Amino acid sequence: MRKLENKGAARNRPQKPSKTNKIVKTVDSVLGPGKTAPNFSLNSTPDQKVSLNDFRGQPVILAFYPADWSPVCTDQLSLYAMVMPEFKKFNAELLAISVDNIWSHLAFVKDRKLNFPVLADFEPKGVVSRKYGAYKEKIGESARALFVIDDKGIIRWSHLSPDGINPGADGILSALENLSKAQVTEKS
Amino acid sequence: MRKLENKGAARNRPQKPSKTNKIVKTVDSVLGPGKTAPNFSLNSTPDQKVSLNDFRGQPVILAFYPADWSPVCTDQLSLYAMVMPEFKKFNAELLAISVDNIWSHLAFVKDRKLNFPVLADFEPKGVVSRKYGAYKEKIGESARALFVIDDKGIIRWSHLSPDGINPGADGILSALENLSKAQVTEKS
Amino acid sequence: MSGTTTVARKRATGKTLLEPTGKETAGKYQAPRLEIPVTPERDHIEGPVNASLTLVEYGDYQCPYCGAAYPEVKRVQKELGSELRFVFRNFPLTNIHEHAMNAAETAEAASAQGKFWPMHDFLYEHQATLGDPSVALGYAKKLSLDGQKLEREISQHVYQKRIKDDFMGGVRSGVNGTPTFYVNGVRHDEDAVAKALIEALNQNK
Amino acid sequence: MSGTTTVARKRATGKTLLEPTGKETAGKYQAPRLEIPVTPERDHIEGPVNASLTLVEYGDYQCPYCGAAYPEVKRVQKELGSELRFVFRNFPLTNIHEHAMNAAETAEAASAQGKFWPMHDFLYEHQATLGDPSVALGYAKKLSLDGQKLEREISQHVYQKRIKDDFMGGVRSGVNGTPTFYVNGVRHDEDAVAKALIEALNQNK
Repeated sequence: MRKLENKGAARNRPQKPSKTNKIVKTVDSVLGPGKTAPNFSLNSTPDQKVSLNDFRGQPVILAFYPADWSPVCTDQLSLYAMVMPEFKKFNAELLAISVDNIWSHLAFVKDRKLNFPVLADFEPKGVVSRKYGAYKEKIGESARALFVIDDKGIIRWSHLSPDGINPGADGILSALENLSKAQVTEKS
Repeated sequence: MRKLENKGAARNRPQKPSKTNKIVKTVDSVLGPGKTAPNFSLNSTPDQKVSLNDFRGQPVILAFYPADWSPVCTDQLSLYAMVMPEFKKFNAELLAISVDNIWSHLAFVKDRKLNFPVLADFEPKGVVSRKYGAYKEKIGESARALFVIDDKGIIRWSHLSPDGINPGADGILSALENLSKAQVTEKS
Repeated sequence: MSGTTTVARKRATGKTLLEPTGKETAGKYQAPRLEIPVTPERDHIEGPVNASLTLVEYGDYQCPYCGAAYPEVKRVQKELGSELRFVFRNFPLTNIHEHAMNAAETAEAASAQGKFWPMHDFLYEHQATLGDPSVALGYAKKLSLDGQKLEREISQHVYQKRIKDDFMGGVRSGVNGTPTFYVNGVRHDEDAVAKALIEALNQNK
Repeated sequence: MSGTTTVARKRATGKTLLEPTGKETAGKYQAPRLEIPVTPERDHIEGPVNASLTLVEYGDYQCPYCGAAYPEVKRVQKELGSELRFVFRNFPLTNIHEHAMNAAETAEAASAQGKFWPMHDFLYEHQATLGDPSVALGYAKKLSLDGQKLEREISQHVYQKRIKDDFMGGVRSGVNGTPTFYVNGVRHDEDAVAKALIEALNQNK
């Protein structure tokens, strides 16, 4: 898919990256609902680290993605920046994670106007992505995988996108809704 | 040094990254003059690979560097883009190498207007940098190391910069000059 | 287990995902479906309202990929004629496209005066001028629209709620960038080119 | 072996580096030296020509770090008075600063009419206006310069060779960004702030 994306970008006329790859490789390793979300501590700026445990008590969305700067007009993260107000209605935090270095992340966040932390799973490369089963060993990048984690640190929904398919935000919103309903039920 | 660079960038008033780190750590492993330059093949675009051997018959400058997007007004690579015409007088090619992904490199090249290939030593991370002794295991980045390689693929000059000190282009130009003098002597 | 499977199962069964589902065979990928049905009273529809084929686009007037898709849609419409109804919904990416909201508001204001499609086409044919609102206003004049009303409605953001509703509906249907197309109610994950769209429309009847 | 050692040795002995030098002890880092000596006939010098201390700056009028260093240099000059001569040489990074060459040419053209330093100071005090050449030209008028001559010399790039010579001389001396300072002939690898510059100047007498 990457190759096709680049071809599109190289043409004079902009063309949306191809999404014709129909063969869906499923990875059995991505952590599923019910599992405790492994804690981690990664840099969000050169001076600051963010830990998953910092957000205990509220839902957390983890968005693993392959690479900063991949040439699509609207990438997944720009879309999430637009949908942030909806996530916030569920009091949810979004953390995006890739193996890129923190300087790349800072420039990327500025360029795409991202309004959530983007974490560097840089060294040892992909160590956190691996813990979530969201690492592609052959190409050395995080998979495009989503996790919704509840206020107690339990994974309640996960999703691994087929290669080259940007998952959108619908699955996350449904999961947050279900989570919120379940909590209401628990309390009543 | 990284931390200081960031502080500078964060202030309202721009301030040049500090270069006060006086303790110079020398690394004994960087390949020295006389050694054959290990060949490699790395992506310069998502579709194209560049091999060192492609440039046999002309001098090659290899510039390993730690990270795309580090926040300095003029980084080492922007300077080299300015000095390119001088390098070309010696028929030399410049190849820059870091562990960043190819999408980061493409965006970085565009942003800084770089006029030479920037190669991704991305996966396995740093494998080419290691071959040249130009890899920092602890932080998972290439060292800031320069090599001038002659037309037969032999390293004729190498330089490892102290942490946080941008080496400039003077050493490269002197090495190219010496190389060119030596070749004239050989021929006469 | 695969998250893909999870989603596929959810869409098929509506079952909640809050319990661990354990090991299971990976399912076939299913593209998201359009969650907001086409409503003639609300939607901008080009072609017969009761046509057998439906193409829905979520688009942003400033997005270059939407600009590139615009003539492709025209080709699809020409090829399929009265078999097709084409629906355009707003998905302005205001964080990266500073003129996208204003352009969407301009088209909606023109729509209030019965001229949605001419303005929609004009905006895509003049993407480079979006930074200068006087260009579209000049065109509105040519269309004999009430320019004062148009300008007032744009500046008072009369249609911004509608546009934002379009946007959130798109998000719920799995819009993942612009343009995103739905072919007979299923997200089109192939290229946004006439050939692929026509194939998908005919296949998915 | 360490490349640092190699360079240090080269600078100390002038020995060619073309043969392998084998294993040796890592040397102490030595900062590059100014390869182009200060020449009163050519250089822009502020302060007594024969002052005991010399500070050379390679600078770019559009670089924000040079703008930040400008008041620091003023502080150094105030502190050291007639002990110091300050030399400014051009290092316009034209690939990233589109107005840097024009600004350098403006200062050089003012220099031809005896007003280098007022124009140099003005440009650093008005960095944000560099995109509008009329601002500096207006100042030239205030300085009672021959505006026509100034504009002609800028547009004909009369001083571009001199500026490029400054640049290449800087490269050969190891300029590695802007601003780069040389304190009594040695590259200043510390911060470009008054305190560090004064310390280095006094230390290196």
